[in-house]
Amino acid sequence: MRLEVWRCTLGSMKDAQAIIERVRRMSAALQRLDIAVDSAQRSVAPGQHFLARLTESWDPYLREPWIPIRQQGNSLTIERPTGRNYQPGEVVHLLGPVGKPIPLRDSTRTLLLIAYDSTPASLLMLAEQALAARTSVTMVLVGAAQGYAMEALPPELEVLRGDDKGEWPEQRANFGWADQIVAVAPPPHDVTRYGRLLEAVRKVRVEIPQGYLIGLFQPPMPCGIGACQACMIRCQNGQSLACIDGPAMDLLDVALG
Amino acid sequence: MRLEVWRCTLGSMKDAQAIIERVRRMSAALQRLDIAVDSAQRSVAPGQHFLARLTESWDPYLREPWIPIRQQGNSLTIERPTGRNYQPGEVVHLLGPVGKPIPLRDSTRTLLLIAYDSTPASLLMLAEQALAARTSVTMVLVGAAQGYAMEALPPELEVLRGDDKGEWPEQRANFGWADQIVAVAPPPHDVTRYGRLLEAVRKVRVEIPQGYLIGLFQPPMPCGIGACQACMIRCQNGQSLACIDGPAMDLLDVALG
Amino acid sequence: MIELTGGKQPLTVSNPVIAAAGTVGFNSEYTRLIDMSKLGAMVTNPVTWKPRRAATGTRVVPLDSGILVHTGLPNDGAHRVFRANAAYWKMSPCPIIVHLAATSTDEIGKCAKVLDMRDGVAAIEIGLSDTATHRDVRLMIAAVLANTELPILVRLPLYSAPLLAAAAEEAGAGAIVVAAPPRGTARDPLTGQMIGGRVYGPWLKPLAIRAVGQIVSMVKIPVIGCGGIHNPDDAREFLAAGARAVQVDSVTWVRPDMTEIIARNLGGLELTRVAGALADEWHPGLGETAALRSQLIVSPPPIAPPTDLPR
Amino acid sequence: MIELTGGKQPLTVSNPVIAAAGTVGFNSEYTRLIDMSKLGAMVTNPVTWKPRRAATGTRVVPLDSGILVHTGLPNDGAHRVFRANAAYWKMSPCPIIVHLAATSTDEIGKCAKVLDMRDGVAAIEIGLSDTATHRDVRLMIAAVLANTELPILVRLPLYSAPLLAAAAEEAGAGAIVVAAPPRGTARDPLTGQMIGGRVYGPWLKPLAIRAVGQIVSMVKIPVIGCGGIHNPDDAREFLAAGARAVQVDSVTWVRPDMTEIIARNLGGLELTRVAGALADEWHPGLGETAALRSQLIVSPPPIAPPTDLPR
Ligand SMILES: Cc1cc2nc3c(=O)[nH]c(=O)nc-3n(C[C@H](O)[C@H](O)[C@H](O)COP(=O)(O)OP(=O)(O)OC[C@H]3O[C@@H](n4cnc5c(N)ncnc54)[C@H](O)[C@@H]3O)c2cc1C
Ligand SMILES: Cc1cc2nc3c(=O)[nH]c(=O)nc-3n(C[C@H](O)[C@H](O)[C@H](O)COP(=O)(O)OP(=O)(O)OC[C@H]3O[C@@H](n4cnc5c(N)ncnc54)[C@H](O)[C@@H]3O)c2cc1C
Ligand SMILES: Cc1cc2nc3c(=O)[nH]c(=O)nc-3n(C[C@H](O)[C@H](O)[C@H](O)COP(=O)(O)O)c2cc1C
Ligand SMILES: Cc1cc2nc3c(=O)[nH]c(=O)nc-3n(C[C@H](O)[C@H](O)[C@H](O)COP(=O)(O)O)c2cc1C
Ligand code: FES
Ligand code: FES
Repeated sequence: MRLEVWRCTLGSMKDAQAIIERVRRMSAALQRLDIAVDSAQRSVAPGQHFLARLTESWDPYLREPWIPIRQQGNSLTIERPTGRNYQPGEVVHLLGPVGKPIPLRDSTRTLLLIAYDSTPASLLMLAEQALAARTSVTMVLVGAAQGYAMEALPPELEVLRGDDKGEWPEQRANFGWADQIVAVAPPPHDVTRYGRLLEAVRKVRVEIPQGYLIGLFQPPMPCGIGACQACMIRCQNGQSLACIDGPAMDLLDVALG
Repeated sequence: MRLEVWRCTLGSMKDAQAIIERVRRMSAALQRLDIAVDSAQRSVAPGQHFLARLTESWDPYLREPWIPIRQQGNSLTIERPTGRNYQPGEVVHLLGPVGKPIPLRDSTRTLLLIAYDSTPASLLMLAEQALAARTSVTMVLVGAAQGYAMEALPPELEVLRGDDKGEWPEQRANFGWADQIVAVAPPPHDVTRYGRLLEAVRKVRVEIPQGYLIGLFQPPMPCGIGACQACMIRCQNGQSLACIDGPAMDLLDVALG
Repeated sequence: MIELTGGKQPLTVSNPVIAAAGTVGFNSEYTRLIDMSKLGAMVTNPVTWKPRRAATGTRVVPLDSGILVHTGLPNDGAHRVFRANAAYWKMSPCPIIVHLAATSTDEIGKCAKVLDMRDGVAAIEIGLSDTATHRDVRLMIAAVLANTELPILVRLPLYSAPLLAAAAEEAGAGAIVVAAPPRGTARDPLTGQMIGGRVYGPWLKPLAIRAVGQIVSMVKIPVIGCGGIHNPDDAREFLAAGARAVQVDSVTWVRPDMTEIIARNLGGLELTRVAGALADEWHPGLGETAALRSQLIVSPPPIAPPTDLPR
Repeated sequence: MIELTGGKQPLTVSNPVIAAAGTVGFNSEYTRLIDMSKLGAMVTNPVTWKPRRAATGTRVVPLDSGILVHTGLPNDGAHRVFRANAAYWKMSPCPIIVHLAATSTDEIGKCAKVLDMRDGVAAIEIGLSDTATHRDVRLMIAAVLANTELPILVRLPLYSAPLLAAAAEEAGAGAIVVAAPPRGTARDPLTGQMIGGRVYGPWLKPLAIRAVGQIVSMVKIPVIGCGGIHNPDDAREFLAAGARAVQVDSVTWVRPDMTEIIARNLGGLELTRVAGALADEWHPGLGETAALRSQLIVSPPPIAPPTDLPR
């Protein structure tokens, strides 16, 4: 279960400053920021994110989640909605990396990624790394996720579209084909979405192996470090913290009822 | 008492947007902003100021007092400390003009201005207008006010310096010479400062005429419009609001005890 | 129309948004910045029987996202206040609710009696001290009821509001205002002294809404929510929690336009959100500034401009 | 050293700055970001006798300048929590104060008994429900006292703290913590539902300081201030109001470095304010960045760098 990787990333958590180096508008709704980060924060893995603070003011109070979609040299690329203007040269406080890497199984050669009603940003780094390792990757954009800018996706990626109910024509075929599935659905509908997904997969695969069906949990995280207990996920067997044990959870372990 | 002037400026109070057009650093501690203002806010008189809001955030909450030191065409010049960076193009919400013009007497040919422990900004517009009307103007910078950048003062102005106790060598001569005196002292020491000033002037002038000795009162103003009652000044005869009846008060009327 | 108070002669208002006591003065102060006719009513600053002078020393301390105010409830005493403001109250564009500070049963009763005979006063709001007990609530309300037929609102302190609400209803209050701003202590940056006073800010809202939620399940008379409302959504949260109407407080000082926007929004008068212009100010092209255009890209215009503009 | 509690076996701490219950977890969570040895103590998250599951639904609502949190006090129950954290508590760089939620006298008594036998626990903090009465305060304290010799801190709810403080002292509390965060209600932007929970933010400070000021004049035992501290000056205001020590709450989540800065500042360990560096990190030239230089012009360096750096 790549425990050593997790240990080491846990150890590298830091609250450091980063500088915005470049701001690119990707679409009406999206912009991408290249930021120069502290060396300890460079080694971020797919699934991990940062909690960012841009102001000395207490309003807004909470840090915002910044999800890296690419890492290159000193710099990370972050995807943000276009609501706020960022300036090159602006300094941002980054706390992280938060959470554990998405546990991609060594045997995975065909990977199905599903983004429900949200930007697929938290799946992009995983997709690029998997493609680079010659894994076949299919991404399904479901519901509101269909509005995502196609140009912003890697060209090698097969992209499908699902309707608001979370269904798409190739669904059964995809479930049969995939060696592993990783889905992202935003709160508050994450548990509902994942429950339906598990049901749908069960119809195709009689036996679902441990670690096969992964859901990302991204509730608001006040602390990001396991202290405030606000990000708890109810599990079959106790409870887990999204910021420490997640965001990637084996959906067989989660209480999806 | 120029009641008609007051009426008309009261009537013109507005909450409008202005644009910062130019930012100049005057000294290590001071910068000046040229701002393009709404036509209703152009006719600001010496003594009046604006309450400015630069952010949509609620922290900081209160508006900050912006004191115009010059008016030219569409634009006002505002003096601010250097702590914050202002950008040309920045939009600012200005509420005002707040307060009444400083009531300069028609007979005044020699004017003494005294700035205690504070920037003389709120006296500068008065000084320039008086100089333009060929009035002789002397400005005394007392205590912390001595640090004010000389380059920022009009060259025709005679400038003297007073010590921390509020005294200066030419004091008695100045009090005898002046047709009118206008002083500014920041809270919380305004009442104490003005009390001592009144005492000192009494030693030179047996009879102090009404409207001769003016003090500016600049307490924090939550509303600037006479509603919150937080800016009250205790007077011999009841109470006055600094934002409505002030900032200029005849020191004979104020309870300086 | 909204029935703001219970009782025989209910006070009805046309808009659920009211300016809170202590924020808009006694008179026409804000008419220069706010169209007061858009508000449901305005509550005056507190009045006492005897004149009160302003507090000495520091009266304002800026807080993180808020403000501490310590005025000492200055006013010229009931007679002079009523006389000075009578003309405006009669012609006021919105109903006037006079706030009486509950200094003593005798004094508040006398204030009520004088008000009872005045035109232009729509209701009385009783303001209680922070340490008011059940008994104080009953006695103060009784003293006012004995002297006037005017509808009575009672503004309760935040901390004890759930404990006092039932007593206020039983004693005959027409409505309960939840809540008065709490008192706090903060250091004055100018003098270094610790200053006590009322505290205001957007963070008051969750505390007040909780109290509203508790109280609406206890009493049958209308509950008016008050505390930290800074935009139309804030006001709607109070209504969602069960409030019949709301009072807007300190935002009027720092963003006077917002008080009108809240009233217009809850009154269904906000039509041209995109350009931020008033319905009766809207004209084609109003929303075309660069700044506004950049916002449009994020969230497209929700509705087309109306072809028929209401007055 | 500071005597944090009265009584026979007072708890002494080396720094007046303590991490508040519910903010830093049960264990070493923050050691990665904060040098916990600089703190006077840390209070654990609340523990109950029986295990409690996390609340369902929304658990965080962002507020203007703050946050509403509704966790449901999740914990694995006293036995498992104590077992899982025993090793860290023994070697913790700062004293551990275990926060017990006052669910019932029986349960809290049993928790206290188990803790009494554990090494590494410096004191117990009792957390009361918002509706706790005098009687609850007395009974809960008695139940804990009957089962342990450990010093006892009692954290009182904000609204009722001045009413309950004397009862807590009489019942034998070693210190009073003023106050627990108040509860509020706010709309979850994601679901549109109204959510109730604890509310935190800098604006809590004036409310808590007022309560501290009231309570220090009522009781003789130490009062520990808590609520909205976000920088060293905030903490000093509590001390000025009469608090013996302070607990720092939600700032730890959003600016973890600030909690250490506050402790260092109040402990006299903040020496190189200008560069913002720690005393033991300082080296000549550290403060020479352009950004820092521009700040220097406004307020010149208050003190020269120390020649002898403390460890
Ligand atoms: C130099 C300059 C040039 C400008 N040129 C233009 C221009 O060409 N075209 C243009 O459209 N704007 C222009 N503006 C902006 C314009 O002046 C107004 O500020 C803008 O239309 C309103 O934006 P706001 O929401 O920030 O105003 P606010 O300050 O929020 O509101 C202004 C007034 O409208 C009311 N109001 C605001 N929103 C609502 C609402 N939703 N419902 C009911 N009432 C509401 C308020 O009560 C207030 O009285 C310019 C501004 C500046 C400084
Ligand atoms: C790209 C980049 C380059 C930089 N180059 C330089 C440089 O050349 N020289 C330079 O001086 N800075 C430089 N900085 C800033 C530097 O990294 C630190 O951020 C800065 O020294 C601390 O500033 P701060 O107060 O914002 O840090 P904070 O984030 O507030 O604090 C950083 C750490 O110091 C502790 N701390 C802060 N203040 C105090 C205090 N007063 N007492 C005790 N502990 C305290 C905190 O606990 C925290 O662990 C650079 C920053 C960036 C992003
Ligand atoms: C005798 C007395 C009567 C009070 N009546 C009122 C009142 O009518 N309305 C109110 O808002 N507050 C009232 N208060 C309590 C307030 O908490 C506070 O005193 C008032 O708002 C003035 O606060 P300030 O002097 O700090 O500005 C009263 C307080 C006292 C001492
Ligand atoms: C049985 C019970 C015991 C409580 N004990 C505590 C306590 O020990 N500490 C505390 O901070 N709050 C306590 N509280 C009251 C708090 O207001 C609140 O319930 C707690 O902080 C959890 O809030 P949340 O579920 O909204 O996060 C208690 C509440 C209940 C119902
Ligand atoms: S965000 Fe605080 S415990 Fe996970
Ligand atoms: S600032 Fe509000 S009355 Fe003067």
